[in-house]
Amino acid sequence: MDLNFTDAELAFRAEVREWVRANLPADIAHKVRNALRLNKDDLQRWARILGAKGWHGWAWPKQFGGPGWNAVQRHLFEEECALACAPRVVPFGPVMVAPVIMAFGSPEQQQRFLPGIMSGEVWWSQGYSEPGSGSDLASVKCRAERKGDKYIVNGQKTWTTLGQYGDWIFCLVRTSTEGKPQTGISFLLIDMKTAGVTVKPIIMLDGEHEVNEVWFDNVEVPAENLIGEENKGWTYAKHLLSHERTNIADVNRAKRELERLKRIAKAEGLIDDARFRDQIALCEVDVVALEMMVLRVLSGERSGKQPLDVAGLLKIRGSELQQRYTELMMLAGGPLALPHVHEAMEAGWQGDQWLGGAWIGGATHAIPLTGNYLNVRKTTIYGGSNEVQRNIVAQTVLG
Amino acid sequence: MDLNFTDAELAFRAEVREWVRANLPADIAHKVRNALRLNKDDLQRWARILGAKGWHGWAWPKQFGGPGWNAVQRHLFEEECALACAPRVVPFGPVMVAPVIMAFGSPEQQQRFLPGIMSGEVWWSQGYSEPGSGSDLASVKCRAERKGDKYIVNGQKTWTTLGQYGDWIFCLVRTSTEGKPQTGISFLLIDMKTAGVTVKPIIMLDGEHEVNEVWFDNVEVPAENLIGEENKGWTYAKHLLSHERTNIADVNRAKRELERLKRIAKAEGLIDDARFRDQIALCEVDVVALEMMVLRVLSGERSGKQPLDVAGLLKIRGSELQQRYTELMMLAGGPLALPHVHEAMEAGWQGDQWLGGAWIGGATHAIPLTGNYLNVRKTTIYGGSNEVQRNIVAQTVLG
Amino acid sequence: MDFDFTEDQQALRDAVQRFVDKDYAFERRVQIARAGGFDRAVWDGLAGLGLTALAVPEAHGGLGQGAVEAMVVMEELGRGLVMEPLAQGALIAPALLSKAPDDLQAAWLPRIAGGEALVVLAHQEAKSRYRLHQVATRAVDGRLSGVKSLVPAGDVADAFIVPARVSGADDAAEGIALYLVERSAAGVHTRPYSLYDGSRAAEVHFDNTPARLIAGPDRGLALLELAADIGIAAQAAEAVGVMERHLALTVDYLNTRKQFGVAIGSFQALRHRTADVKMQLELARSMSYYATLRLGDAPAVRRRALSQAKVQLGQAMRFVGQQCTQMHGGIGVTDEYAGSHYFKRLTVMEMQWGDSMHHLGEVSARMLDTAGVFA
Amino acid sequence: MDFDFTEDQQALRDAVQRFVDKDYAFERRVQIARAGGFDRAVWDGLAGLGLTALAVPEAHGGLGQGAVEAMVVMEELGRGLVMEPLAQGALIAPALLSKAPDDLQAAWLPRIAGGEALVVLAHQEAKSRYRLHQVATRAVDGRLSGVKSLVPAGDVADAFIVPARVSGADDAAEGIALYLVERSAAGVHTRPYSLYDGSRAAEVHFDNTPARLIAGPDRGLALLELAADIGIAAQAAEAVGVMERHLALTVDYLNTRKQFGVAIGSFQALRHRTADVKMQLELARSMSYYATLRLGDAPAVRRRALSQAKVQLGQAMRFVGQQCTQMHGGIGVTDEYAGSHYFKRLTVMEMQWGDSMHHLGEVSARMLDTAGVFA
Repeated sequence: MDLNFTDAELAFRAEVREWVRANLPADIAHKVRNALRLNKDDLQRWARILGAKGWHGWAWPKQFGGPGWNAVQRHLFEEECALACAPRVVPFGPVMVAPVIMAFGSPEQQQRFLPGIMSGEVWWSQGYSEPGSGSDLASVKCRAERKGDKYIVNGQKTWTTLGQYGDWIFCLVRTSTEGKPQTGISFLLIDMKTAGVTVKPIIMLDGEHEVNEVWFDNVEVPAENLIGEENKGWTYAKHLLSHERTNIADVNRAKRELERLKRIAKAEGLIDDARFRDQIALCEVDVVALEMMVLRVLSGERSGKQPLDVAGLLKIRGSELQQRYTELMMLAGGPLALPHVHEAMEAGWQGDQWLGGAWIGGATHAIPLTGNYLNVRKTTIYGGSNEVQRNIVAQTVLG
Repeated sequence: MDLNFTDAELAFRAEVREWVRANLPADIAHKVRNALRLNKDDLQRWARILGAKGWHGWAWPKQFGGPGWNAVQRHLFEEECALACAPRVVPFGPVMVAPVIMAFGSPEQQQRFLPGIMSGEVWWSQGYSEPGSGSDLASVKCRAERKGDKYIVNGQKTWTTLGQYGDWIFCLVRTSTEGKPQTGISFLLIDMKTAGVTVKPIIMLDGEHEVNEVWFDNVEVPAENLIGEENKGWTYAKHLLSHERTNIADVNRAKRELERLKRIAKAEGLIDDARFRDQIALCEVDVVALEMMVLRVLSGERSGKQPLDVAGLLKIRGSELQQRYTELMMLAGGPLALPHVHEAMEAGWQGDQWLGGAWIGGATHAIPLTGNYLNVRKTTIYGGSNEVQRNIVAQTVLG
Repeated sequence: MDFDFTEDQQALRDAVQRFVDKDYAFERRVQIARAGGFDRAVWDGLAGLGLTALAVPEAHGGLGQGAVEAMVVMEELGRGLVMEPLAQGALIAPALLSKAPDDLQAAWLPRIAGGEALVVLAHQEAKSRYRLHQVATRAVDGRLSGVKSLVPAGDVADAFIVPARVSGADDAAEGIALYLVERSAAGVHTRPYSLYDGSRAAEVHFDNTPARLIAGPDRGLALLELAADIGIAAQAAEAVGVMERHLALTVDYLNTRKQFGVAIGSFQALRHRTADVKMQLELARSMSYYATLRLGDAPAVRRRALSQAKVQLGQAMRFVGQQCTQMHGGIGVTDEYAGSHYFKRLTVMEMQWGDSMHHLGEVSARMLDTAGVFA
Repeated sequence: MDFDFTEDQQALRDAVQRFVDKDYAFERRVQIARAGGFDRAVWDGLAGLGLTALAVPEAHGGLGQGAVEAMVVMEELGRGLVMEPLAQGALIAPALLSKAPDDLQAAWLPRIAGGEALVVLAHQEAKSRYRLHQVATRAVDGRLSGVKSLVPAGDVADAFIVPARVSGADDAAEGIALYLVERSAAGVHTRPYSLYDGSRAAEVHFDNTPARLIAGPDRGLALLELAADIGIAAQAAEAVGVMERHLALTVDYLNTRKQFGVAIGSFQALRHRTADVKMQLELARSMSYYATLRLGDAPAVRRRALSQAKVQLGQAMRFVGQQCTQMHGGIGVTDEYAGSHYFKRLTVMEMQWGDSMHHLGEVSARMLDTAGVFA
């Protein structure tokens, strides 16, 4: 047992750190550090920079053009990006659909789709959830009927994050109604510029446009865009879901945000208030415990000796911790965090329409705090709600 | 709406207060104030003192020899007793079986049993729970077979609180196995001195003997001891359960114990420790909120205008609050609360076998704290566990 | 000891409920929020119901009603998420102006009662957080200079009640007086914005602005504290209404929404959480009564009680808002769904008049040896 | 970064587990507790396994093993609720005596390794609560006077390591030295009692008792702090064992006990609570690793880490103990059932080496701008 990273790991970390700090645009880092609004250009610029280095698919094996890093290296890369205030990579391409294409796609599909994902040029969206499906993903209703060398797709997907920017979308579609709900599902890649695809915004409670409904009205999809076999999509989807949860604890971001919480508490004169400081200290302990749990998982993954099945625990704890520190930031902001000025979430906003500066009392740190708090309510709901996660954990403990 | 008691209510309170303070033996109050061990004599002395005044059945109507007080008066009486450090009246006689006898017993039974309950002479026990029944009280297995003018009782009851002192026990017994479990239950009064009745102690986790198993081996019970009709016992039991919960929040005791918590915190130098003091302050708020909820119920009972069905909420909140302040007292005691010296729970214990005084550092307040904490774990389990209470509350809200 | 409502109080509740149901349905509220969060027609409607006259003394054309009536009204406004600042204009302003010189009373109270004048308290400053005695705005020879933040409907109000400092450091307990300032006075500038709950507020700038004295530094802070306590009690009642409706929406959803083939309201984990929400609601309602019934007590008793109430209410608002949102799943976090607006209202309210941590500090500081309602 | 156990460590775990299963079954433990909470045969058995030699340097006949091996052992002892004070006698005492003058080392360390001598730390005083620097016991010319409380197995131990004050007020950080005192020395009186978990402790009275200096006031407190941190790490590991077994008992019960016709482990509310218990267990295990792996670091880093660990462990012990007890219903609060003894052990442990509130204060005081394992 050893808590410290090896010299090789430390050297790797130093290399990544140097590269990230040299290549992450300062304007983007500024937005992430202050939780301001990121636009498509910000996200895609960073994706392309990573892509040019071959790191946009940082978890990919070498045979598909990835760096072939092990679990610890991947973690170090993610940590360095988070601490340097890089935006989270939009996961739908490199983290979600790419592993499915690698595992189940044909060589032609791999050659056709993977390079555009790695380079950051092609923006992918996710078409899993449907209205009413909630955590019951197998209840897919969106139909795909085979007609010759095409599928005709009709139906609706929802909660499609950043789908307004999407070039392609991977969808679970129903190709059969026989047997159990899981057995008639297929995994289809759809060009979002195809006729009949409509993206409609869903405005969230923080007033932001982050997710969408995606409608399919007699959309023609070439049969060659089917991944693997017809009606086997559920198998591929489960493979994807297991990948989706790797970094679900998001502990690196928690470390960065706890630093932000302390900055805000200082600015508000709360850092020496024993009552508030105790709450930060409790978060501090939670972060260390969660990070240790993540490191245990990584160590087990690397050695293969003690595989830990704690994805559900990481999801529950990570999301609840994120909600807590975001809540504390809002409480630290106090009254100054209450105004909702949509344009103030833009970097460089000068607040010229305000009296006396860019924000009440010049406290620009307060601008996004309530919005951030409202935004992260979703994290205990999506990706399998925490209630579903507790069901899963209980199943492993109680049978 | 008015928060204050009427002049008449205040006068009533003053009268009760004066009487309780004049008649409650100081040695008993000392034990209650310091959470020391109460013995049978303590409990029965106080019961007889109340009985002589006609207040042992303080909730009884005048026709049965009670004072005929309304809900607010009953509350004031209970509060004055609690704040003066009177022991809780052992409820099985005056609070539990007496209302059943009044409502469903024959005039002969009423004349035979009620005076001994009111006077505090006859000690009653409860025979409801059975091994394995838990919160499913209707799963009664203890059999009573009618043979001529007698019932022959065989079976076992458990969790019989203070049953080691009992003269009589009221039991739910199975007189029929037909139909639903609820329909074959009868309500039987049994003299515990009858041949075949055996009481066996159950030692609880705090090392104390408070509850018992009661075994019945071919016990002959005169049929005249049956309350009401055969196989209607479940109806009577439900009536009893509704009475059992009236004072279930135990907020008067909470007020007294919060004062004790503050005394202990002072003695330990914690009262000015912001971190600990905050925890007391949170309890303080909880006590006020719970008391207001109790007062709302009383007001509604008295006026009949806005009956509040919140027995489940009172049970949940009261028991959780009790566990919390007892926990805080133990934490205030700290290391000094860890030794378990059985005889130290006796009042007047001099600790002569100790070096340097009756307790470590003379901190006699620390003696019962861990035992108290362990003891009250039961309060979220008995009387319908808090899980069952939440089921009931949810049923009223969700249907 | 009596918690029944009188028939008059019940009639008042019914009247407000009817108004809210009819004139403040969710779609209408969305329009008002989009238009900036304050609607003059709604204000007129509230005045038409007599609500702006509620707390104004009868001698000045008001109804001279008490705190219980205010509580009844606020509960119903909460249920409908009414954004117009009735507690400010119809409870706090009359309470403070009733302590003003007679001519000020005569000039303003009748117009408040009639709904013609909206007068609000402008006390929040950039550095004050929840500390009422932190006042940087200065009064020199009856003219004010400084900036007040988050003033409710600050750009449409007719006048402000302004705590300003006549002496001492910015955080001194002494030296705070209360002034009345008309929005039309020289040197007043306002800049409106929305809060996250859709309500309207403003920065209000005073630049050597002429003002009328309501109360000198001998009682300025005491009156400001009274105003805050009236605000807490009104907000507690309002929050009860908000939470009750949020729970009702959630119950509807749980009993309607099906997953894995059954109504999700059949899942025990959600049932128990619903019981916990009901618990918080009933504790909050109990403390709302307590806050209201302690408003008339001596300051030391009143302040302790109101802080106790805000601690309980703050905890309840957070728990109920978060859990009702969580139990809705995805739909609960969309702008389109009414429930998310109940959540946002609860979120904002917790940070008005002092959050739970602030008031826990007050309770801790004011703790006695005894405990309970009559401690 | 590596959290795998070596084969040797695994073998050590298996050996301790076999011993506990065979020689410390619940019925046996009940007998030991009734007899006072310390059994010499058990101590000899632990010595026979080499556990008393674990942390003693090889030069003194020990095994010279590290903190990870100690963690493995303590986890398994926790699983069996072993009451004999191995952490005290075999981890803390060797760590402190290794800093003593050579002749003391030579006199005691081999006997500790062989299990012949039980040496324990006697640091708790009536007024000290969790403050290590609060020391009223005085040392004058190498003779000690004072009273120490809650000394583990204090009436059967062969010697005590005693913090005593050579100068300064009772709560001064300076002026604390560490001494070795034999129980047989003049002026030593002991009085044993049980703790609520059944383990044995004693008041130990020193009256002008001759003592040998282990460490002078230049490093007495620093060594005492190290001892406490070794104690916290050992206890963290032990608690993981206790909690793991308490959860296992609960899972058995939930899957066996039927109510309303079904196993109560099918009720979702209890299933979710079980998931929450599992969460606390895994967080606690993570922090137990952290505590152990930070023991060798510089004092500032070590102390912060150990306090963080104790906060997490304290919360976990309370939650797991309370919830596992609650889920058992009535049987869980009886003396007869093993589960209640797991609960009591967890209860007592939370108040040893500083409770969660105490260590939260430490974490708060030692907080940096950065966060996380490598902050």
